Order: sequence, then C-alpha cells, then structure tokens
Amino acid sequence: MGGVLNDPADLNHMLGETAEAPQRATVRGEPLAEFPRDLYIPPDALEVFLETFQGPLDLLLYLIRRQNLDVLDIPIASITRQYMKYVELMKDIRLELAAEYLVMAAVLAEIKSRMLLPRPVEAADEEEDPRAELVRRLQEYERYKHAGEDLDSLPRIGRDVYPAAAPAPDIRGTRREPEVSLQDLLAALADVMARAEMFTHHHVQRETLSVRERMTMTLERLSADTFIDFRSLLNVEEGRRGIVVSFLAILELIKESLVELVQAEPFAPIYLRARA
Amino acid sequence: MGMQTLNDTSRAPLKHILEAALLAAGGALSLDHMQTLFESEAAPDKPALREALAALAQDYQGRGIEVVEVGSGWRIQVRDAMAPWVSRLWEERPGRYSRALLETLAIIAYRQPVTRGEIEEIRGVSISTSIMRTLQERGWIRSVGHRDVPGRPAMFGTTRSFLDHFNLKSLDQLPSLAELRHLDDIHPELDLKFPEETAGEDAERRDADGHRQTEH
Amino acid sequence: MGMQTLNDTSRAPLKHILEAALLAAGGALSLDHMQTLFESEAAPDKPALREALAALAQDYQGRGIEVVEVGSGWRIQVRDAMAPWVSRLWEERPGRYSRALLETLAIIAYRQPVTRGEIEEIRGVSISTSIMRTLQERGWIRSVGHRDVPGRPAMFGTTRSFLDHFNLKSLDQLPSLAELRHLDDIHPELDLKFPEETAGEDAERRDADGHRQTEH
Repeated sequence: MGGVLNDPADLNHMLGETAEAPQRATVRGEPLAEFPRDLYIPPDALEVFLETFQGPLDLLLYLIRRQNLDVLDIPIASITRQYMKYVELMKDIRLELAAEYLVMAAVLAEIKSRMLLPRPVEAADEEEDPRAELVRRLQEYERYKHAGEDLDSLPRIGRDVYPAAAPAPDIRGTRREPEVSLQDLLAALADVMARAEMFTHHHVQRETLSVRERMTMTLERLSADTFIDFRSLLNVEEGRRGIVVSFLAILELIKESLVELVQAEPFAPIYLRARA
Repeated sequence: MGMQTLNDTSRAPLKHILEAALLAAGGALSLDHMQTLFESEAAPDKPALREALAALAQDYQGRGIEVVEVGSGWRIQVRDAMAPWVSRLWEERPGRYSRALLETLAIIAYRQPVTRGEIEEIRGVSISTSIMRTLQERGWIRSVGHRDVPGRPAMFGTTRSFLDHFNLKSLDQLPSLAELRHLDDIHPELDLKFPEETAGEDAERRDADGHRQTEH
Repeated sequence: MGMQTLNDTSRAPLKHILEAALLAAGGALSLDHMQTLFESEAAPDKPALREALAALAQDYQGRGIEVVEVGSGWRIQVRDAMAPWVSRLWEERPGRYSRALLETLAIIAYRQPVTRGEIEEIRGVSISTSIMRTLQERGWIRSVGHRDVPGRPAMFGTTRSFLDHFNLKSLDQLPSLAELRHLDDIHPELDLKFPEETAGEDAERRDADGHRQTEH
C-alpha cells in the first residue's frame, strides 16, 4: 500500500466487522445480516470510504484479500453479502454512492443466481464459470493497482531525486537569424515573376543584371554634394567588359534620372553627382 | 555572432562544457540538444559526447552528484546518499499522489495508447477530469491520437518528462506487471489437461507477452 | 525514506555534501541555511563550512563552474567563459522568413536600384515596413539614394553581405530570369559558377529539362 490512505481496518472497525467475519452465525447458509443499529458513523465517513476504496473492484479485492481468499475461487455468496453490507451502510448514512457500486451489486447478484442453477454435467466443461468475467476484471484491476503502488515507490523528482542546477551567466538569449538558401530566394523570385508575367518580356537578362549591380555600386559612390569625375567610375583594370558594364550602368542611371551629369565644355571632364 | 568564434574546445574540455550546460539547464539534455550548443562545424559527434559524459561520470565517482541517462537525455543529479542532507533544504515535504492518480498513470504507462474510457473500464470507476488535466499539465501524459471508434476518443500515452520525473531511461525499466491467472489454474492436480489445452494456454501467455511489448 | 539519522560526514566529505546541496538548491545558500541540513549536534561550524567551500572552489579550478559568495550566501554558478555554449541553451530557434520577404529580396536583387513602390508594383501587393526593416537589419539591402520623383522614395540595392551570405562573387552569378523558368533544375552548386562555365551546362540542363517534362 502506498500508505496514502487510512488503513481500511479503521473503516472495518467502524463497520463492526472483523477479519473473522465469515465465521459469523449463518441461517441456511446465509449469514445473519445484522448491523449494530447504534453504529457511530463519523461525519467524514464519506471521505474515508471514498479514499479507502477506489471503486467497487477495489472494495471487492479488499474483501477477498483480507480473508486470504484466492481471487480465482471467490465464495460468491459470502462476498456478495459482505459487499452489500457496505453498500447498504453507505445508503443508510445517505452517502451519494457512485453508480458503479450499485452496478456491481447487480452483477454480483446475477453471478450468485447463475451459480445456484444446476448445470448438466456434460455442459459444465464448455459453459464458462459465471465468475470468470468478474475474476478477469478483478485481476486486471489488481495488477494496475499494484503497478500504481510500484510507480509510487519509484524514486521521483522532488521526493527522492534532486536534479543539479547552477545559475548561468546573465546573457541575453542570442537570436539566431533564419537561414535562407539561394534556392529559397530563387523560388520566391520565380513565383513573383510568374505572377507579374515578367517572363514574357525578356528585358531583364544576365547582362543587365551586372549593369543593375553596377548601378547600385555607382550610386553608392555618388553623393548629392560633390561631383565625381566620370572617369574615376571606370576601372581600367576590369578590362573592356567591366568598362562597358560601368558605362551602361551610368547611362541607365542617367536615363532613370538618378544622376546628374555636368560637362563644362565639349571634351572637358564629365562629372556626376546624385540627384538631390 | 562575434563571440561564437570562441567555441574553442581546445581550451575548454568537452566534458566541462557539457557539465556547465547540464547544470545551467538544470535538467536533462538530449545529445541532439548538446550538439546545438556548438557551431555546426565544431559540433562533436555523438560518440564524442557519450565519451565526455562517461568521463564526467568518472570524475563524479565518490562525489555527491552523478550523471544519469533518463528519458529525454542526460542530467546531473544528486546521489541518493546525499538525500539525508539535501532533503532538508525544503521545509515542506513533497506532496503525495492520490491512488486514483497513480493508478490512472500506471494504466496509461503500461497500456498506452489508451483512452479514458478504457482506463475507466479497468478501474471500474469514472476518472475525474481533474486527474487527466493534472497529468497533462505536468507533462507526463499527452494525447497521441484518436481511437477509430464512435466518438473518436483521444488516446493517451506517457511522455519523456514522465520518464524523467520517475528517473527512468525507458518504459522497459518499469517494474513488470503481475501476470494474469486463469480460473483453471486453481486446481492443477485435478486438471489433467489435453495437450491442445495446454498449448492454448501457452499461446495465451505468449499473447500477454506480446501485448507487453506493444506497450513499450 | 529510511535515511541515516547519523548524518555521517566521515563517509561523505563536507565539501561534497555542500556541493550536492548547492546544486540541488540551484541558487545561493547562506551558511546558516547550510547548517540546518545537519543534525544539530553534527552541524559544522561556520569556519568549517568556509573551509569546505574553499576546498570546493579549489576543485573547480579550470572547470566550467565556480563557487562564489553573493549577497545571500554562497552559490555554484557557471563561469562566464562558458557563455558561448551555455547561452545557446535558451537561444530561440531560428525562424523562417516569409514568402513576402524572400520575394522582396529577390526583386531588389534583380531590379536594383528599386524603390519600395516599384517592388509593390511587381508583387501586386503592398510591402510591410517590417520586411524592409528586417532586410536592412540583416544587412542584405541598403538605401542607395532617392528616386527623383514626387516623394523622393528611397531606392534599395543589395549589399556585399548579401553576396557573402549566398556565397556569390557578384550578382552575375545569379541565374538569369529566363533560367528561373527552369528553376527545378538549378542546383545550388551550379549557381556558384561563372557564366562561362554554366553556358555549357545550361544546354545540358535544358536537355534534362526537356526530358523531365516529357515524363510529367
């Protein structure tokens, strides 16, 4: 027992029962169902009862176990009588007994009556013992009742296990930036381009991409305040192709009115600045 | 991310990094989680992590703490032998769990996936909603799907946190369930059975075993 | 729990009891509090506690943890040097960028310099300020000037960080829009090549593409 509850024996005393209950006087094999009329019922009887027994199966198991009976060979008449005594008592003190207890009472009565029916000898083998289903349920419940007790005895955090912890330096949780692959980026572009139906106009080619890039780079070097010598934007080391790209970029910038071009006189140096 | 370039395990031994991380976490860390503490190219592989954890466990020999593996990974915890002192840190005794809660949790642990209706059938009483809620709030059980029957009731199973809480590495480590016996078993001396019958019983017993395995 | 009533520190060195208690507490313990962990007659005096803590501090030399005295007592804490790894324990998982953000970035890459209004025109929907801010904070785009139209809207272009992130030497290495129609066949490793190199493969890719299309 997990020791969660008051000993069922307490309740037993309360009910005037003893472990020797089966040895009490019987009439025609049926025990005298006598209750002490003046039995004192403590006000917290409901809690005691409900906490002591998890349900009809638990109560039955208790009745069986305290008499050292084998669950496989339940004296159904005697157990039913004892069970009913508890149920009657609970009714007497007007506890709102869970419906499951009453259902079990009916089940027990049914088994009892089937046990009394004479069975043909030949049929006895095939016909299942009327108690079989109850026995199965009792065992099934009992194994999990024990499993629950086992679980309770496992070491657990807070009671037996103390995880070790140490404060860490006070650091802001660094935020990791999302990863983006080129694939993601291109897929996004393909989508938006398809939507914008831009594939139909082939006006953006690889060539213009490098021009576009150069436009950005050129704009970065320009300011609205100072003029820059056009020639300084052309890097001879880039070779012919590089110069052409730069030149196209500048033309495009002029076309888009992004830069201002100034030439004092023909053949004089050309100066550029960003449009203010 | 400038500081991360310092992830230099040549200066800090791996076992000491793991010790610091486990203590900072204050609970179990999986090997996968441990790997994320490193720059991807510097992340130790799992054998290396296991080796470092073993070395740490070795260092802790004869000390008041130990490295253990539980459901969701590895953690550092206080040794049993220290309980007399450590348990006095808190004035309040840890609460007890009700039988209803323990039995419900046991049924879920051993019979998962299992519906609330099935639990009620085994216990023979209805299960209060608060018990199911408590178990879920503690993160010990979770809904793992729905049974394909009318009403499509949720099926429940236990979590890694459940294993962590009860100091278990896997469900295998739960104590085994009591075996079910059959009515015929009570008078063995009278049961001069035919081979077919015994075979049938064996099969049933194997069934029960097979059942256990699906539970794990 | 059947714990020793003896609190026998002869078997468990005081420093190991304190280590276990401090780690179980996960925070600072005062010397007074430490004394309450022992049976009153077995409680070590404060000099003994200080001595044990000093011994523990000595043991932690070169490790990732340390014993320090703070306002409310003594505690074991993770050393600052472990921050690069330990800080990642609480790191937010990297999120994902929205489709809108990626499209915006792609349009800027291909159409730079471009204003927000122009991007909106291409996408057909307005662009939230947070997208533009995120891209700028990430250092992938920057304002490169203002378009000389009413309102003088900022024009955006991509940065060197953008190229670095995508492992590009220049924008030339991005596939042309025409190639994007066959995006499924573009493999990242091909994208990194120079136009001259890809020219031959382009043909191959188109071949393969035609082949794939007959399969569909």
